[in-house]
Amino acid sequence: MTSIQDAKAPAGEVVLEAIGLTKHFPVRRRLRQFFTREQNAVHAVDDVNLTLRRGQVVALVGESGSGKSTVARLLAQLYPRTGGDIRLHGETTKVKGGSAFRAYAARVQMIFQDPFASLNPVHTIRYHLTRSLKIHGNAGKTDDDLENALRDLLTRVSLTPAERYLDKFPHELSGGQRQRVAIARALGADPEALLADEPVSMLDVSIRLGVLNLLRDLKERLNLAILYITHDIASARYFADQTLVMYAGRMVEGGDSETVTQTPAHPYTRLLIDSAPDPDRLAGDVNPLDEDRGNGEPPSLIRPPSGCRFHPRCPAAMARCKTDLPIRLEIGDVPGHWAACWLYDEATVASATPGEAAAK
Amino acid sequence: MTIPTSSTAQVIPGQGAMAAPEPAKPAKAKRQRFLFLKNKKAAFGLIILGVYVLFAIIGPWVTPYDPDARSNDLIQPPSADHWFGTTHLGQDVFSQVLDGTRPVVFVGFLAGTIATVLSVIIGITAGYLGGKTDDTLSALSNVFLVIPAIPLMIIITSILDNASNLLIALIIGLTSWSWNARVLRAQTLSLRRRDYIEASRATGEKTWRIIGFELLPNLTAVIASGFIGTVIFAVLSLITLAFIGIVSAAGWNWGTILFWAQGQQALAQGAWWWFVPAGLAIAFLGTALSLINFAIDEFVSPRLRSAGKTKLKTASGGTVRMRIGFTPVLSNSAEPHTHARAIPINTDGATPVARKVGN
Amino acid sequence: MKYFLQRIAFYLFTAWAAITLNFFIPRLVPGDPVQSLIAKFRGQLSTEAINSLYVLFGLDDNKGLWAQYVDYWKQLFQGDLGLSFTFFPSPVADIIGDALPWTVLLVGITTVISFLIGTGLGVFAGWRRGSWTDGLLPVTTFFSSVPYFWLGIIAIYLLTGPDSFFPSSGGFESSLVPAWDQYFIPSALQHSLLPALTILISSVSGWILSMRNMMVTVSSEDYITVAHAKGLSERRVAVSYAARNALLPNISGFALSLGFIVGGTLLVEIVFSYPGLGFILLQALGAKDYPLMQGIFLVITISVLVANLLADLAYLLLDPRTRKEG
Amino acid sequence: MEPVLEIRNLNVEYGLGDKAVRAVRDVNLTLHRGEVLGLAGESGSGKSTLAYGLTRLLAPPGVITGGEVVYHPEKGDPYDVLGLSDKALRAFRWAETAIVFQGAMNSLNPVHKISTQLTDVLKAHDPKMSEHSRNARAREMLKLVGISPDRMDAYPHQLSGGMRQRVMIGMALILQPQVVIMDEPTTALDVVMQRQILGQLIELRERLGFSVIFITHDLSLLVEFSNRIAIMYGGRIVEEAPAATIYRDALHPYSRGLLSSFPALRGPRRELAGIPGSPPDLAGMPTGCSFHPRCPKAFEPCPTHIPVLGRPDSPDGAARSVACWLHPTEQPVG
Amino acid sequence: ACGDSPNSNNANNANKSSVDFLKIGMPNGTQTENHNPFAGTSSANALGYKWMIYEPLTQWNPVRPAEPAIPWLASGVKWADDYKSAEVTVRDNATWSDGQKLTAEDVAYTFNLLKSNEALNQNAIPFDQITVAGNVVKVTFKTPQFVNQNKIMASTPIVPKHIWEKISDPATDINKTPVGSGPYTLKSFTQAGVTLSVRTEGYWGTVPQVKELRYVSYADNNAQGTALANGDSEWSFVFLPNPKATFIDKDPEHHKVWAPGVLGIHGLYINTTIKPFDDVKLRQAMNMVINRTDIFTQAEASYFHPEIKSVTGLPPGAGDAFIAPEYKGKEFSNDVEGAKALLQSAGYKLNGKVLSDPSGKPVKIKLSDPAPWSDYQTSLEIIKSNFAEIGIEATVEKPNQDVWDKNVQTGAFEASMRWTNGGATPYDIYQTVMDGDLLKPIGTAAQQGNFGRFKSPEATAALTAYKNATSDEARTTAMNQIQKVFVEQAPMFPVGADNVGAAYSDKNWTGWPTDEDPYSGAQPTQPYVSLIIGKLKPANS
Ligand SMILES: Nc1ncnc2c1ncn2[C@@H]1O[C@H](COP(=O)(O)OP(=O)(O)OP(=O)(O)O)[C@@H](O)[C@H]1O
Ligand SMILES: Nc1ncnc2c1ncn2[C@@H]1O[C@H](COP(=O)(O)OP(=O)(O)OP(=O)(O)O)[C@@H](O)[C@H]1O
Ligand SMILES: [Mg+2]
Ligand SMILES: [Mg+2]
Ligand code: NI
Repeated sequence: MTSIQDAKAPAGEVVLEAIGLTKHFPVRRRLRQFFTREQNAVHAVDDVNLTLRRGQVVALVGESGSGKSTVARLLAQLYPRTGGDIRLHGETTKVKGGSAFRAYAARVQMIFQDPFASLNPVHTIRYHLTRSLKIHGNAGKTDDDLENALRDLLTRVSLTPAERYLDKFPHELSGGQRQRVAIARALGADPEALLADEPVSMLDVSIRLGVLNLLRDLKERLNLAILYITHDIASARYFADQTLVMYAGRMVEGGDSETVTQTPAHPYTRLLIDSAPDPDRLAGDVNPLDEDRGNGEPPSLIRPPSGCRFHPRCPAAMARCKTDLPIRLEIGDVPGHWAACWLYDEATVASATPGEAAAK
Repeated sequence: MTIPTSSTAQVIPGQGAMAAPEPAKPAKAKRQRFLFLKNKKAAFGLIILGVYVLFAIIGPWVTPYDPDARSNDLIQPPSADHWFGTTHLGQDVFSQVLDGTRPVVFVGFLAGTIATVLSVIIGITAGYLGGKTDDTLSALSNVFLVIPAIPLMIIITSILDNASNLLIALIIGLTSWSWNARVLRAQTLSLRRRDYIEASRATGEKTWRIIGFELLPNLTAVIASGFIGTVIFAVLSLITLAFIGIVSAAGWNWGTILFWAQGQQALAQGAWWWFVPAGLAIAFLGTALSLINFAIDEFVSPRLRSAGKTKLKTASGGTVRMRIGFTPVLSNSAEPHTHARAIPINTDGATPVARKVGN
Repeated sequence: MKYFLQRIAFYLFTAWAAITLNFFIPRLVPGDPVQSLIAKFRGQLSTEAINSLYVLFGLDDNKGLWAQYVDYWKQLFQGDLGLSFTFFPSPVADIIGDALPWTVLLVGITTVISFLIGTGLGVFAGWRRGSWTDGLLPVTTFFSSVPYFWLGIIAIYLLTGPDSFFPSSGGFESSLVPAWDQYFIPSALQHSLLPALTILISSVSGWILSMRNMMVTVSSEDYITVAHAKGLSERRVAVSYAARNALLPNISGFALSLGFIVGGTLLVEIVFSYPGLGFILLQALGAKDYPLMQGIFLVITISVLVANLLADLAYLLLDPRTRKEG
Repeated sequence: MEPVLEIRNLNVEYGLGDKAVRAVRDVNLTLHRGEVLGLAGESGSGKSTLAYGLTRLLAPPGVITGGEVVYHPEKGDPYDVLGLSDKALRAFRWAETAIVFQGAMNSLNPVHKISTQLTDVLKAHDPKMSEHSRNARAREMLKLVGISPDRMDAYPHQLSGGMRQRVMIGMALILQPQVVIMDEPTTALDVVMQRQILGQLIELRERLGFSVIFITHDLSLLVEFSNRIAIMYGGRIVEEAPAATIYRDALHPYSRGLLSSFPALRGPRRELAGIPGSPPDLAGMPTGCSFHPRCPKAFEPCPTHIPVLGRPDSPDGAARSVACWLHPTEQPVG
Repeated sequence: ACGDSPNSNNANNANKSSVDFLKIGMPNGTQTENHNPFAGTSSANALGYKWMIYEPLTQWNPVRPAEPAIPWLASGVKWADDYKSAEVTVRDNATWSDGQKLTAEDVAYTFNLLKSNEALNQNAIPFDQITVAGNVVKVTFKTPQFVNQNKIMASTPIVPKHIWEKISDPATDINKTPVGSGPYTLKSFTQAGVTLSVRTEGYWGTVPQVKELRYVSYADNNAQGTALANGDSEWSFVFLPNPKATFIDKDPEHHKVWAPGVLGIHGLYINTTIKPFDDVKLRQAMNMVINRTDIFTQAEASYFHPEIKSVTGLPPGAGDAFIAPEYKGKEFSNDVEGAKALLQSAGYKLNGKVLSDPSGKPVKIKLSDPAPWSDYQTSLEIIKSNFAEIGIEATVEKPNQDVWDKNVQTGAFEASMRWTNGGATPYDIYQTVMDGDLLKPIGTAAQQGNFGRFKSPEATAALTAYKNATSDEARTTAMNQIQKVFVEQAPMFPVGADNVGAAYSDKNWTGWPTDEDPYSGAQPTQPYVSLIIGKLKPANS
């Protein structure tokens, strides 16, 4: 497929790297658990590896509550991590606050999930952007410098003419405009990496498209490394170079976007892709997914299933899936495409009963 | 196959020739600013308050008599000479009420300010920082909440020789912040996890700036109504203390008037004019402040603001009452139409409508 | 559980701090019980009595403040609140025991009634917003700003008299002995009417206002629209959906106001000569009666803390969301 | 096809007088028995307003300023919903037309159990029903939407978002209404959950035979699940046609813009054109066709004359309607 | 259980047409049960019913202090000339309410009780030997007790030995079931009030016709005033502002106020150590301009503190007998012109409205009293305007009561309205103001008196002489000397007298003391109440 070649951007320098990133949120104990010694925790993120490169977009998809936002917040150092490592240009970083945090924030910026919630309703756009510029010393020396920097920012996110937007309050802007202000604010820090958490989920398709194009443009012009978190798999295909799939706090599949979306390997990814709405599957010939496939609730993250976390819902589950945590396995169709699934371990498949393996 | 992507210019709305001309901006801002005054409650409250503040400032200079001056008109009912009558010493009650406005307003607002500042500092810090700081500050405000305010004030004022109004305001202010601090802490706790606070942290703002510039403005309504509540509380406290003869700084306030009136059993003597005006003055001041408080609530909370409007004017001048759950229907006639013609509905379903239906 | 232990530790700390402050602050005031007694009698008590009073009150040996503080805690742990000076030699515990029921009954019941009526009217006014009920607001606002002792005095003047049904003072007819019988109870009720009405009138409006505002806020919630959409009767929507939810924030306010019963209404009891704790507290304050003051403060402290705890619990019970584990 | 709900010249305003926002303008729309009618359009184009306006559920300051909503019961004569008395309207609501709102968390009262909220509909509409049969019915509904009936006594917060949304759907169907209106019922859910719920809904519709008005931004979803689609812009319906027809051959430039704005998951990556310009301000709507400032094909009647929704002179014109000067209409709809 | 209700007999009471009880009120706040007659804090003391249960040895009429005492439990009291010992003959027909006979042993026991318990000995009487011989008790004292004679004989409640010797700590015992020799016994104590019922047998005197006494303690003056006006109280001692309007007019036929003065006064104490008030001339001038009539009518409601007219500061009536010959008929005259002349002669200058002292400094004075004492406050307001007439600028301060008390005791005040001690002779008054033995340096608390730091050896000597004198002549000489110093030095400006009167209603009961027949004081808390109650008759009989 030619499109794959095209979508693949030249591998740039690694900006931000997560290695074995883990986050557990402690849970308040119940009364009757007081005498038992266990301490419960939400296993929001477990052992996540992720690499952001200059000029590349990495998409992170997965079901609700699978830990996508948590990964972004961990990368932005907004949460302390339970385990693992975050490397900025190869250096381990752990910052909590103060100037170290600001220095980190200057290089890694986050765009929050909800454009309606992430702008302070009492401040003007000018205030939001000025702060971002000033904190990171990008405001210049004089008022004129600042004014120019502001205009520059707004122009970059295509909010022109700038003066029309500068003195507005967030509620006076449309969702798409707000989203772009949020992006402008992140750009004000002149970062190397941008963590965009569902930046378009609230917007209608036409506005959504505008924002995505903007991000793509920024990536290309400013050589940004972007993490793009979304529910909308189609947009991941359209917009990201790499796509990673998360399920219940773990990465289950990764690879370049076209491959992951067109030839998904992991059963969960397949379920995801199959579930995505498809206008070509027209009403009337609706083919509701067979009841037994992927049905059931997402797993509890307090007591995640043993072995592969997807196994209770997996149509192709084998005995080993219940006990052993699957490791990353190369699929082999396209370089870099991997899945954490025993189906791709030949030894396992061979030892499984024929019936089980056939489901593949 | 190469897929061309749309150009930015093409898809970003609001650009170039496609952008609709903006409506004149300043007019809108102005409208916003005076919206507060458009609220009838606010306007009324502010007018009353204005009168009080005016008399707090000029009161002592415009009193018709020296409020202390004795005369031979002992216990006279209201007359043209003495609008509110006289006391057992022949003092002019009206002058005393006027003269007494200043300390009441002064103590009320100063104490309100002190308590508000304290509650803001303590409540917000506790709520935002959490952890040990929160525990310590919460314990502190709980201690102040637990100690009964009026007795505490009585005790503290009696330490002081001849407490001045300033001191009394200080004492009231210092002992009455805890309730607001609690409220603010709770509010801050709920605000602190808002995305825009997290976002400003992610931008790299310093903690004090987040508290001062991101959180605080969002708490204006809570702070304002806390302030007004404390002012009312402070006024009532001052009056109470003066009434039981604890606060006794030289000069008049409404509590002192009530104290004298009660000491002389004004009502039993039939001298209602001595006792009633000061109490009414307090009640009206409180009412004015409460009205402003409502208005602030409604003004700041968009929910209450739109929900606060319960009547709409139609173009033809009629009014429509808004009801939650039953949207008013205006028929094409100008007649306001808030409920439809009553049509009994049968259990088996269909009821023809008075209006002709069908093609 | 750790949470509960933390809460308890927190409450204990607060209690300790409050009690300690309550111990020291009154002692910073100049004068002592004997001087106050002399001054109180203004000539009726000869200055020669001073020495005998010091001996009587046991104030003749000068103990340091710190030693007194230690003694106080020792006593407290033995459940001994000491002897009152004003009512020497009555034990503080007895005095409080006599007065507390009156306050709790009068102010407590009134607070409950006020809350119930206020909430009811608030629900009504909030639900029928825009109708004539809006006219209630200015009136209630006015009454909430009236100093209640002022109202009480006017009520006494206007409503009591030789032939009036309302007695002007006291908790019950003085010739009666407290007992649960057909003479005493009506008399006690009759005596409590006027003070209760005074408190009611000036406190009910607070509840009306806050309940109304909550109703207005809740009325615009989506689930109310859904309830309407479901075709439920107006009554059911108003009561079971709107009022039930609007009540939650008021519950904790109510619980806390129960804690302020003792400290909050000193003047009503004074104005009506009601034999309650607030009145006694004021006497104790004037007389430098440290043991009595401390005893009453202790009651207040405990009741506020218990009310706090109740507020926590009430929330836990009424709001299923807080019952969530995890 | 037989209509169940006919919306005629419906007008809804927020506020009255000069500052009024006309959110729904002269909308004519017919819902037929048993069909799924999709409603799409830009944010703020008035979709929710239309849905709420049908049964007079708009929050203040919404006012219905004109039009009628004619309901055709299964038996009996049609009547105007907007003309019902309060009592009759209460009886009509939910029994004939049920609504599933966007946020399920906010739609369920947090302090009442699921069971209470399910059964009180029954209690209100059929007071004679025994408590036992009410509970049985509630259980049945939960089973129907795939929730185990032993969750009856759960509180809303104890359920996941998907479960709550399904409870709402179950509740909507409990009285077997003729019309179910769904306002973005799955926006907050992930695709797996979304498909599960919609699949169930379609299946139930086939079994029970009610009609659905389905509002969403997600065009792919709409195209896949609905029979007919109406596109709204600036408070008006600008186009209305069978789903497949719209998807393949939209006539209105706005519909086309919408359809070319979403990426496809399968098949070749196609060009995404988007729609230039920004959504109109409802308080100060452009004259003429409200889309004309953004319309690439605008020509001289557009800025001055409002196009009427009518049958286009295309071959399949009988089954569709559009409001655009590019497609002069033969006869106005309605 | 209604049958055994303690209130069941109340139902019968209500139906009775004639009233056989008396409602007595005092504005003394909450009471707790304590019938200990020695405790100043007891309810028995605050409401005064201790004197209905316990009795003194003699009755003394404070309205006519010079009259001889009336024998009561003692059939006779004989003082030695030097007043260092007394022989008390105990009445032989008195019994305790438990039936036991009252004997001289009981009297001796009571005195011994005071002697051995400093806490009970409120008048600090220096008892020495107490011996019993038959029905005679002989008491000796360490110092002459002329000035205290009535405190010993007429103000000491006699208690039964057989009961009290079993009480471990008489100071803190609440004496739950009081057994006394008086005409009444305790019926019930509740928070609302105390009820006494009359003794049916064994009382030595005439049994009063009032069958029941109902005491109520009101929260404050206002509540008491309202109760009086309503008829809820028939007898009380309370300050009534404008008693005509608030009380008498409510029932002009029956509501009466009677307020005879006694030997105890109120006046403006001047701190004589502060310049320029150490100047006698200035003080005299100030004393001359105080408008006592205004104070009497406006601050004291024309009755409460009877106006002092005599320049000696002795109240009219009670004090008349003691006024020195040279001051007989000399009265305060509110003489502004005279004061101005006096000041001028002493080197003061009045320019316009400002008086300057000889050194040229304007004369200013701070008057202070606690705010709650509204009659004092009113007095100060009046005094302030009086002083203004001679160019003295006065300011009124209202410190807290404790602060004020401390300031007065330590001498940290300029001028203050205060009371003096009272007694059977003017000695107590003058001692409080002038006794050099009580003089303390500024800064040290003078608890007993001489708050103005008045230093006068003559006065001190005269006071001592009076106290220790063994003959009436010596006493008269000393008293005249004391008065001379008081009038000439003006260490304090007397304003009004204490009164021992009452507000009462004779609707149900008549026979109250009046101006025409001032057979005793009328306060319901004083020892003479059993005397009054014995004279009350039903109004309609
Ligand atoms: N502060 C927190 N404390 C406890 N649990 C948390 C916290 N934040 C997130 N979680 C839990 O961690 C899990 C992952 O949450 P996260 O917000 O990262 O999911 P997500 O993939 O972003 O979901 P969505 O697509 O709905 O945004 C969820 O189960 C969530 O409940
Ligand atoms: N209370 C209100 N007051 C004034 N205008 C309102 C009010 N509520 C909604 N509107 C306006 O009415 C228009 C239609 O709103 P509506 O909610 O129906 O849009 P929608 O098509 O459902 O949009 P979305 O897709 O974002 O849900 C919007 O422009 C909105 O701004
Ligand atoms: Mg997320
Ligand atoms: Mg909507
Ligand atoms: Ni009508």
